[in-house]
Amino acid sequence: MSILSLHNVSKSFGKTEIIRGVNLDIQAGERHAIIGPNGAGKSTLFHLISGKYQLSSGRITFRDQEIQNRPPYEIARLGLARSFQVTNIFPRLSVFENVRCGMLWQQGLGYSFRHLLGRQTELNARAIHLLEEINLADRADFPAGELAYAQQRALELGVAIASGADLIMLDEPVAGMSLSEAEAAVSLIRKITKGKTLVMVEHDMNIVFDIADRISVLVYGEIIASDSPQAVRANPKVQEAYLGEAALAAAGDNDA
Amino acid sequence: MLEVFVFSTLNGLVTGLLLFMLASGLTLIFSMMGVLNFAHASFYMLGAYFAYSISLKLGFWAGLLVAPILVGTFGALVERYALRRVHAHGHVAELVFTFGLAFLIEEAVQFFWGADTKNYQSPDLLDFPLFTLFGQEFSAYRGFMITISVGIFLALYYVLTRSRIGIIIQAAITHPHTVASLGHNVPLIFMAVFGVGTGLAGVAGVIAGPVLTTFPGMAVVLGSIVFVIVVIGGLGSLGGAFVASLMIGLLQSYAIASNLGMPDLLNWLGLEFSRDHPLNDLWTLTLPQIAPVLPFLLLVLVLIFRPTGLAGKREE
Amino acid sequence: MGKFAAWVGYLIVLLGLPQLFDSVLAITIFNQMAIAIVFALSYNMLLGQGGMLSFGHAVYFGLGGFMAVHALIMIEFETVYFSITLIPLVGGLIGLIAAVFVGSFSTHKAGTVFAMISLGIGELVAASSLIFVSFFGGEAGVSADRTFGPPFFGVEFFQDVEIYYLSAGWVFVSTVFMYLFTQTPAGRMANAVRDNPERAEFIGYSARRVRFISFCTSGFFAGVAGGLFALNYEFITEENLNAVTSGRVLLMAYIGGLGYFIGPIIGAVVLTLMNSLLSNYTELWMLYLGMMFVLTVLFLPRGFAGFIMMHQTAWLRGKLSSLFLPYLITGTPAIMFGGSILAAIEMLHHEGEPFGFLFLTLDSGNTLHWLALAAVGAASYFACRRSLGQLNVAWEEANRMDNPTEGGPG
Amino acid sequence: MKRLHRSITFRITLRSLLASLVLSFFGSISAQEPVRIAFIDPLSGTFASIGTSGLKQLQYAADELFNSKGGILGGRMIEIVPLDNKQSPTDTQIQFRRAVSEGLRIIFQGNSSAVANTLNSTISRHNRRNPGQEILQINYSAVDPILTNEQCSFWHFRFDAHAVMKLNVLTDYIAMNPEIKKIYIIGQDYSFGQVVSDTSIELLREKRPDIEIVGNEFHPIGQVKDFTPYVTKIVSSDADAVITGNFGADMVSLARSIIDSGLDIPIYTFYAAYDGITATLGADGVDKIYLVHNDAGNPLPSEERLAYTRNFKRLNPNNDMTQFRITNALQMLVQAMEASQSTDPYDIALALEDMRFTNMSGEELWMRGEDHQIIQPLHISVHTDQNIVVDADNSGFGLYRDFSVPGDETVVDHSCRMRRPRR
Repeated sequence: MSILSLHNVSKSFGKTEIIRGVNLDIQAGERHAIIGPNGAGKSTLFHLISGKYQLSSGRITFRDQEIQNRPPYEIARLGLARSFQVTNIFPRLSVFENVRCGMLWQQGLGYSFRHLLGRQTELNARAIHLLEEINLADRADFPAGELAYAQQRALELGVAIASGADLIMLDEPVAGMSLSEAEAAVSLIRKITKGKTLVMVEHDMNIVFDIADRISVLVYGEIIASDSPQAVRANPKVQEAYLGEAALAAAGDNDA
Repeated sequence: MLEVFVFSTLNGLVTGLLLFMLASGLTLIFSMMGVLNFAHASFYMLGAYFAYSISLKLGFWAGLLVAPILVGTFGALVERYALRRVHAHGHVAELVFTFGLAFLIEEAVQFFWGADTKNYQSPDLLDFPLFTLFGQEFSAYRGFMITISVGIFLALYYVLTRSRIGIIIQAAITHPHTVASLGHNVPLIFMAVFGVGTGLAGVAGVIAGPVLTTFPGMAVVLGSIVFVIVVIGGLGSLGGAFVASLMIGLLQSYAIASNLGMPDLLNWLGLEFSRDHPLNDLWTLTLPQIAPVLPFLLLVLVLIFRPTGLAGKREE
Repeated sequence: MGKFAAWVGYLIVLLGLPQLFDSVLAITIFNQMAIAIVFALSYNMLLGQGGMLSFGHAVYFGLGGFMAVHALIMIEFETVYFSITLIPLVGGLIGLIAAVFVGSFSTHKAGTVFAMISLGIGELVAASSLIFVSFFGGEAGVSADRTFGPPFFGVEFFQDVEIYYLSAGWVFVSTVFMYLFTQTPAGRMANAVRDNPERAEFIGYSARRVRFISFCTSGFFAGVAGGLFALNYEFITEENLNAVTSGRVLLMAYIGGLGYFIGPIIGAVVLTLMNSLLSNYTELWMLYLGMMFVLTVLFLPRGFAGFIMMHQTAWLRGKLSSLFLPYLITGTPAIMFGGSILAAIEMLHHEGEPFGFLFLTLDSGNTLHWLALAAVGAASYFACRRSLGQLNVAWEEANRMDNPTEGGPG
Repeated sequence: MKRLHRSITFRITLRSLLASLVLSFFGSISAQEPVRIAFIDPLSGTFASIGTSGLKQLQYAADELFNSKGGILGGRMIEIVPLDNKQSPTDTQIQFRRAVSEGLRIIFQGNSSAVANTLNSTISRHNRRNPGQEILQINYSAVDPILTNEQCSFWHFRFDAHAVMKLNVLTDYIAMNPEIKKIYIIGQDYSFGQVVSDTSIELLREKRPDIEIVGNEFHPIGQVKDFTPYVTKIVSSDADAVITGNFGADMVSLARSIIDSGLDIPIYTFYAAYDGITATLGADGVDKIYLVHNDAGNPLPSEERLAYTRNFKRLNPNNDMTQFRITNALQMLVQAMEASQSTDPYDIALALEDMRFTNMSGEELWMRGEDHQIIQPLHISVHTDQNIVVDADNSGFGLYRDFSVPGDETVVDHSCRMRRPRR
């Protein structure tokens, strides 16, 4: 059963068409990677799904609800969470507050000004638990902006999954990390996305082929293949368009 | 009626062009540094006071020459030693700093020059009517004001579009990081632009001082209007600022000239209210009465419906 | 438990002040402080907690105050019948209504757009207040008499000190509620939106709605402050909703320290004292206020509260006392330097006439005075410069991390 | 709360009891303690120069006329206590309470009708609530008619003619000039501006029905950058004269714009002299600015007056004696104290009521008891540099008296229904 579907999604900036009629189905529970050369529009695609950008045309459904062109917060409330390629946390809030804020909406607290956060024992325990999972428990009271880079990336993940969303979209979660940091991050991703649907954009092919159940290849705004890792690897079109140079790119440069 | 129209247009032009001299500097500064300089009109006031003091000793023309340079230098120093320091704490801190600076400059002006109005006079050379139309004189000094403003606009336009430094500035506006990586000294450019921007405000002060009276409140009167212009014109757009300046100048001038008001509207609608009506103040409102605050109304409307302003591309 | 003790202490200070100083003047100043505290705290909700820089916060204070005065008039003419102790609530509701209306379109964006809308609204309301005379009373404002309401447990509020206790109660309750607000989901998300509105949207919160809630709450408490103003002064004029008042509350919050809950309280107290006491010693107090503000923005970006909180680490380590001597060594010449600058300014101001400065009598006509002043100024400047090194060393020592990876709150 | 309240009341009573005991004790032995008078006006901020100038004049009057001659009431000095209100009603309240807490019972205040109005109602409330500790308001300059009409108070005395009285004289003067057929009225959009507009229309209609009001304009106070657009309207209206109640920068800018446009018509006004205005108008304003005021101006009417003014100028070279009514007010106040042998506001007020006084200029002054409004001769002076003995702003320009009206002809009716406290 597909949890997220894109139908003919297009996006233009001025006259430049960045995404050209993408069709994509994400199955519930799968780990789906989107790969593609620089400038293929992977991040743009993420922004379209998560509501940051408006579609030029097309339709996106999440759990059979149309979500295209709805504001990000509505989409997030439906259970679609995402992380960002460039660390995007709340720098002056403490690490603990960062993840707790990520949990508030799904906890049903909404915009309440009748509940005191200090009294939400269960919520606070869950936030601490999540911090333990992402190995930041000992940094709980630090302003997030003062963390080391890898820790900020971990927090970025933590904020994304805090809501307990079913669909988690990660935009280059290990970009800029050292090898050992990346390994730790990958196992963290595995651990915290257990039982959920994962969509990720990643440049590091080792990680992609390691984690993903299915891979879609985005080239110049079009999906040219969407299949199992083996099938994608074998696909001549993909090889031509992307994998040949991917070995070079795999060291982890950034998507523009 | 025609005479009122003609003179209103002329008056609007004079005000509009004067406003543009302030707005152009403010826009330049905003485009470069992303900060709205709340104290911009204070530099305008400093221009007038410096020129006044100089004119007492050396005459008006020396003031016109020296005062803007003094103001520009002061502006550059403020950028170098204060604003740059605050920059690290973000835009809100910068805005708050310039707000405090405006406050401080007003107090300092009162300290050095006193709180009363200054007898700053236009030069005798320009003390004749340029022409007389329908029995009203248009003074040569006002013609001079128009000339200077237009001259500055043209010079600015030329420098920004034709000269090398202009091209660097234009590039720095849109891609500051790229310009820095090309080896240009961006902090120096910032300082220079701030100096030039405030210097332009100084010129405006020098030439406006004799007509609009030189007193410690002159910055406040103009300050927020210039803000309004820059915002309405679209933050960072010089062309937008030009259009908005003229628009505000003409709008106010025409609003004052018109005798329209709520009574006319009610008349037209066939409504009538007694003088005892609780909203009597509203029913008797006239356009000239509210002319000076019209720009603020426009500001709020523009920001609600088109936050990027008339010609602006980017928000914030 | 520490927090509870702090609140009890706050309450004791509020109620105890008139016992310590009970002149009419002292009570007047305390009343001003009470109003300023609520107003500045409400402003901090916008700027400090919510990241919205407003140049027109006096609108909600003023409208609340005007309606409160009108409510007092209605009580006097028996149009309505309720205790005047509830007047601040009237102000608050009006502030809230005004904020709901303005916030519905102004909270779309923070930053410059919000600041400019607030400026525009502020100017428009200030202009309207002079045009709509029947409500605002023109430049003379409207005045009322607070003593016509039903007595409150026998108190008829003839004296300012009675109003002070009433205000103190409102201040305490308002402070508690504003503090509690920061502890609610809405309050915490206001911080999140201030830090990063984009991310807040991706965790389910509309940044606009979050801002709107902060904005309205802030408007409510500004209105409460306006109501307190009405009770204390029994009149209100257009100056209470114009740009000067808006600027003053910005100064209070900023000088006190934006990021900290107690910052605005400190700012309100300091500015009120300056406004009502300093102005009696020097005509130049506004100049000094401007200088203080600019210097604060430049050197203490987190305000007085931030300066105090800087010592938290040293305090926790028990090393605060080790800073005392170094502060004294650098501080004394620094104060002397500041003092000689002030003396020079005063001498310029009092051209040709001797005047008292602290315990001295200075005369700008006396060259000797100038020379002495210059000598003191230069000497203290160099002493201050030279001793900065030892202060730095002591500071580093007091704050040194035992564990290098452990960063402290800066 | 109830107990708290009771304890406060108790403490207050005890304290005041003690205080009065102490006071009466010391009062009997130190008869020489000064008579302290509060001066509440702007001493810092935008309007500081006007307030400071007033303070110097009051201080001068006290020193020159009384302190240097052995004081009043058998040797007590007058001490002026300056209190800065920044021309803000709120700060006025604060300073009022400071005055109260320092035991000051007499307050001089003049600048801004808004301040005077709020001070007036504050004092009424205070005096009602604190019998025995009443405060007296000596208003030396605020001209809002309401203060001696609808809002008149037993505790308020005005030593300047109010706006309607002044306009009465001004319109008389205008009416005498047959060449004036069309008048343009422009003013700041607030109460004084409105009074000027309404009253002059009404009075002119009475006195010269043939005069046409060709414009009646209001502009926001302190917001106008450039008055030229207004002047354009004035020109096109073909007006022969302008009436305005503007003051401060709004006055200067308006006059300058009118003059700059080459419009050669008289401007009839109130506050177009001193404090930098005379110097700024300079030669351009000669014979164009006519203002109504209560001071005789040039030529000074008596030798005594001339010496008094010159001496002030010698002591304060950068100030002018702009408000001679301050001296009038102080002299009358002292006379009332001497007559009642008291410094209690109630006694002073009774003695001031219907007091007649001949001032240094030789003019007859009468403090009308019904509304506490001074009745005095009023004058119209013109801005010029001819025959100026005492100039303004050290500019060589000054005011030359052109027309005078004796006090009894300036009287206008009042609607005051004074509530007199009973003792």
